Amino acid sequence: MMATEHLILRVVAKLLIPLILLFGLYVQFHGETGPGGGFQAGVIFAAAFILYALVFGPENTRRVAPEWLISTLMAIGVLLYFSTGAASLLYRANFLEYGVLSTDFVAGQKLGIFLVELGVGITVSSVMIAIYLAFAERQGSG
Amino acid sequence: MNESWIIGAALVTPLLAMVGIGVFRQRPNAREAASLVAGIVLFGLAAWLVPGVADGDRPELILYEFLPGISLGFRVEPLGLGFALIASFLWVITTLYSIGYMRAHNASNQTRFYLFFALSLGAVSGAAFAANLVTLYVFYEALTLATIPLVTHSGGEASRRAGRVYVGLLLGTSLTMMLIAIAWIWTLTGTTEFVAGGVFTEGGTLKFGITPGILAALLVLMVLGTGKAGLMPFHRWLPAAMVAPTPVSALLHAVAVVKLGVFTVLKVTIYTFGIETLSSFGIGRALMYLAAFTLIAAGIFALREDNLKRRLAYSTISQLAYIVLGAMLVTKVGAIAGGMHITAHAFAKITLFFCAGAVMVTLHKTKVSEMNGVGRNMPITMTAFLVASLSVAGLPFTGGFWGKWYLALGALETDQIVMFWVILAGSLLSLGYLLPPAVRAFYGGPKGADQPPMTLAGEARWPMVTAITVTAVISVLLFFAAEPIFGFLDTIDFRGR
Amino acid sequence: MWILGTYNYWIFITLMMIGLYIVIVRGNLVKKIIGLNIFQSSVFLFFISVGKISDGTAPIILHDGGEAIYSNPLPHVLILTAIVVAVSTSALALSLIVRIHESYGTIQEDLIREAERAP
Amino acid sequence: MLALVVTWAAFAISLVLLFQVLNDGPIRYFFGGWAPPWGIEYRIDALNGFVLVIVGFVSAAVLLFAGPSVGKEIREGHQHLFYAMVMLLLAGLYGMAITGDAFNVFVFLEIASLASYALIAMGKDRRALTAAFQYLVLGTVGATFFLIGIGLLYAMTGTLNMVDMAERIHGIHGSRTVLTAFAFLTVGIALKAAVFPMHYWLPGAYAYAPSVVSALLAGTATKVAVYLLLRFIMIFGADFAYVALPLGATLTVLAAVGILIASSSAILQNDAKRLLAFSSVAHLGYIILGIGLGNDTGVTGGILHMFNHALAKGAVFLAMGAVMLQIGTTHINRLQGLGRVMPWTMAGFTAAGLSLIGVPLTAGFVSKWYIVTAAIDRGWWPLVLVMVASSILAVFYIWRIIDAVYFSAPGPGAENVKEAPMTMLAALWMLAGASVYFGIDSSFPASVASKAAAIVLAQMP
Amino acid sequence: MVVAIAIIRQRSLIATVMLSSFFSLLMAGTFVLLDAVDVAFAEAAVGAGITTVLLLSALVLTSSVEVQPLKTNWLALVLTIATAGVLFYGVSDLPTFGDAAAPAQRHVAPRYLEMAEIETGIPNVVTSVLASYRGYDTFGELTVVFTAGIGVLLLMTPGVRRRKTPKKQDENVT
Repeated sequence: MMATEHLILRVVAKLLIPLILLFGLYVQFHGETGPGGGFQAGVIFAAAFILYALVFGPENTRRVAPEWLISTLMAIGVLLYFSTGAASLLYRANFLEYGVLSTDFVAGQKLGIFLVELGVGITVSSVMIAIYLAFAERQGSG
Repeated sequence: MNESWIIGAALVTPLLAMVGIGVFRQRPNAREAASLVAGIVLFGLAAWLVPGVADGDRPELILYEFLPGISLGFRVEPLGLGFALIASFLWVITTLYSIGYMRAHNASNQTRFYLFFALSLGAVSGAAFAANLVTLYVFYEALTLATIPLVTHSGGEASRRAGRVYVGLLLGTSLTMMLIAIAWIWTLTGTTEFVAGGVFTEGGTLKFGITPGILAALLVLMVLGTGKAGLMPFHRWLPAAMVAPTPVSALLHAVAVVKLGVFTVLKVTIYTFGIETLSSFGIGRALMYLAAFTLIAAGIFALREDNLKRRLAYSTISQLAYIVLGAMLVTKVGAIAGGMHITAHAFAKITLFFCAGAVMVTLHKTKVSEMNGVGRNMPITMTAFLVASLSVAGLPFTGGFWGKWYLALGALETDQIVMFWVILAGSLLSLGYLLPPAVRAFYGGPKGADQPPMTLAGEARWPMVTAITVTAVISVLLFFAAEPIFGFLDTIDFRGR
Repeated sequence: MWILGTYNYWIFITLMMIGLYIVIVRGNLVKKIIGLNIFQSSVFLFFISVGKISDGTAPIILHDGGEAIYSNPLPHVLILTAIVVAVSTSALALSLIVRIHESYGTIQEDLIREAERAP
Repeated sequence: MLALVVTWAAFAISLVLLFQVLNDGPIRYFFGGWAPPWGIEYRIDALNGFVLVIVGFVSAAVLLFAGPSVGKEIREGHQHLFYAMVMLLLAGLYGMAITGDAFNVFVFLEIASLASYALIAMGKDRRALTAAFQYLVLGTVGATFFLIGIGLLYAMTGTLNMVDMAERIHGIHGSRTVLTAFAFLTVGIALKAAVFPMHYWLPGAYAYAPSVVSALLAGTATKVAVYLLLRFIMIFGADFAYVALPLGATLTVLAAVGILIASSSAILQNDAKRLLAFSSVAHLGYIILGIGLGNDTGVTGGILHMFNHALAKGAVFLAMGAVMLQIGTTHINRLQGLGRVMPWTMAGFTAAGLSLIGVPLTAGFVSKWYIVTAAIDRGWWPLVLVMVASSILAVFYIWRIIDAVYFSAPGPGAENVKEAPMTMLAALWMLAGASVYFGIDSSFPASVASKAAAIVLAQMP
Repeated sequence: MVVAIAIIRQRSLIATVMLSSFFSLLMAGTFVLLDAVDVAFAEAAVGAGITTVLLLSALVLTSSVEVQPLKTNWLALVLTIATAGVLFYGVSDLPTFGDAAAPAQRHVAPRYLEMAEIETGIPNVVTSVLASYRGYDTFGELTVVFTAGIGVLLLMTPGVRRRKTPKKQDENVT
């Protein structure tokens, strides 16, 4: 890849990426009190990987995030959401009725929302990565 | 009604026949036996109904609600019963004939042929007993579809083109005008039942705020929509369909299809519009003139046609015009005359087609100009041909006579002098185009080098000859049987109860 | 009065016009997508501005006891969803464009049409 | 195949739901247990219950069919993704049909749309790509219009729940905003439903998509869009839509023009699938016509035609799929003589084709009958003539195929063509047989349709 | 807005893309002004981030300069203006901007604002509404993303190597 010579770029990236990841996580879990949430977090998270891919090339990225992992994660996020919703069915409540997930209604809601947001985050980030990599590899291969 | 099961049986029989034919796919004898038996049974059933119907009871069979307020139902009345009788009887004869014909021709996939043959008969009997317009329409279309494979039986470019014309004209007319007419009648009157004396009037005055104009429009749509009646300008499918094997032409285009057309016209005139309604508002004149025109024009075409079958086809068109004319005279006599002419013409015309087929199979002659001397070769056939021609022309001592007689009477009764003359002219024309083949057959000696030397093939196979003789004889007998037929048709309830 | 009162809608409409115009006119497929984005985000703007309440604040409940006016959260939610949808759409569209470019060698509408006429 | 099981299950469920609805009124289901208008609800009445059944039935048949066809037309490594896509498409359609929340509709609309874009692009022909892209742009514009409409409505009513909306909207009918909202919704939906002026995307999309996809879309997607139209007519109130607005007139005029143009251009096509695609546009015209007539019979006919046309068109596209599988093309000249080598396929095609023409004893006749009588009732004779003319055209374009199939000598290499595999035939005959059966005994769909129509026209004066 | 117009005029696609990302940044800013912090966040992340990257990488794969000359398409112009006209007509009845008494503010929203924290224990109302009250929408949204993902894979990957995807994909459908 063209970026391999640019030492500074690589260093900066190496510094930056963990920060971005951290920020992503922060947004993910802080979404309840501050702005942000699963979706934004997912995008940011993906951004980190994309940056990595930009600098070090998609091949190396594949080593970090192999295809099967990504495409599995895509599904897992959705499934997490789905099963969170379905779980409440087990409590004879309606789909997505988190209140029942815990003894205390509010706590249940908290839990449910947390899980759901997590699911969103996972899927969004993995899809974004997958899409980007699809493009990037395309241009690698022709 | 206790006889209602008979109707059901009459409808089921052809289907059973189809099953049988399908089962005996491999064994021709059994196969054809199946369709013969079915025909006989059907005829028997119809005949069984005759006395009761003559006494004026109207067995009916309502299947189920087809569309809201419209049920798929059947009711037997003289006209339809007569039609069913003819059709089923001729089915037997034709099967007999076609056994000989198809084998002599050793035509391809005969099973398919017999299958659709039976199917179309089912459609005919359904239509004959139909109790309302929609049922009639359904079976009308069913017949069209069932006959397509028969018309295009031989395959190849010619029948392909024929098929186009056939479908185009028949489906075209019925899908457009007939369907609209029916739907319109439905929305206007809220019924499509066939009611004695028509559905439009109550004590001589129009109901539902219908104006005579609308009524006329409906009638025109209805009659023109019945493309099977072969009224000009929608007649072209008939000559085109002559590419079909002769038995098909014989049964379908001398009997089933076209007769269903005119039958529809008669039925509608009597039971939907009502003779009295029409006559009291003087509606139908235009159509009458159209019919007259068709009658003459088709006759002239026939004169100029050299291919025998096509000539017969045109003659059919012209004879159908008689029946439409009879209906459009909107008098009781006219209608009855139409009914009688249906019968007589059916037998006569089928004889003619049979003869043509026989000649074609044995001597491979299809042109009138080649008929010289055929008579010496096939006396029985050509005699039958002669008789039938006379009957078509309507000379006395043939069945065709009475129909035309009453037509003429009806014309005079409504002092339509023009129509009277038209009728006579029509008969003369038919003599003009039907006698030459017969005459040539007997007296025309082989002349001209272009004539192939006459091969002494002798008569056609026995089934064909039998069929021919039977129909010919009957078309003579009809002359003497006129009384009962008239009486029977007279029991049609023309006026509302 | 409403002319001033609804200036936000005016902005949104103008943006929308621009976006739509790009979509229809520009022969370049990528350009179309960008136009589409503008078009959509103008709609987002519209939704959000519907939810705005004058001198309200972001709908995150504060615990300083003060009774604050919050803007309407519902449109925000809807638009979050809508944005996601939009980005998904454009991703798909872009991949389509790439494929088109591979099989036609161009991403100009008119050129593509010519290519189709003579395949 | 898991997908198959899922679809059949879904179909069964939808049937059960429909009957339940028919017996004891609308079903409502609150997500997250939040009562509307705060939460999102599912709401099923006779109308969308019927639509669900349509989708379920067609998709069930199509997936039964899919196996070999997909195996041939889709690259090995993609098939599992392909099926996932189909599932997602169905999910979107079901969602659109079932949900009772305006914005939720938008979301599912997008699911379905994205899925269908991708699926169409799977076609072998490279033109599939451009067709898909065109569809994507138009579809997105349509969806965004839809979104604008919802936004305006929300701004006026402050709710997204359909029922709630319908209640709150009655006070403010006169308002220009509501009018505009209605306009935007209608245009947006019309784009998705390929109502005449906005149908450009459809022929290409149907013609170049993989056969399975064509059949699926033809049977379901546009129908669901039409359903949305009906649903929003309900929300605004039929009296408003038909009386206060010239909706009826507009729709019928568009529909009429659309029917004529589409049918006549169908005749000119040389590719069977493309021909059928145009005929789809024409038949959508019928449906819209029925709805536009705005009287009970008309709407019933329209809804009924949704069902019948879904069956028939699904069947013919499946037949074409079988042909595609066997001879690899659907160009009319290449179909010659197939009637002899693929009798069952072609018989099925013929049956469904007759239903498209509207021959009696096929389902097409019944719905056509309703619409024609409705038109005569309103005394709109031009429409009657349009219907008539178009059925003639239908005779022509269906006959073109039948003519090629039965009455022309088999083309080169036609003799070693084999009949389609059993499962495909079964699927094909499921649809074709149904479209014949419901022509002979139309009581079930007709009754449901009239119930649905009654719901739609509930507030008619 | 100026940016948007610039986009029309601009012919080099790279520049266009840059402009568009700048445009969405502006949008984000506007959203913040309109109290929609979450949305602003998302818009920034998506518009300025992902979309731009994707656009660029798409451009790398395709030609980056628009060869077609600029021509004004009057029909399109008329169409657009017509649409806009309808909208002007429409919005003229909308409650004035920021009006706290507008129906949109009165009917459903207040309940969220009052009850959300009590019912879900989450101060960020947007989050709670997103994930709980309208959780199903979000589920749908997620499915959209998922669909797009699969779609792109379907379109972009050569598809020769067998990828094992969890069969569960179907489950979220039923």
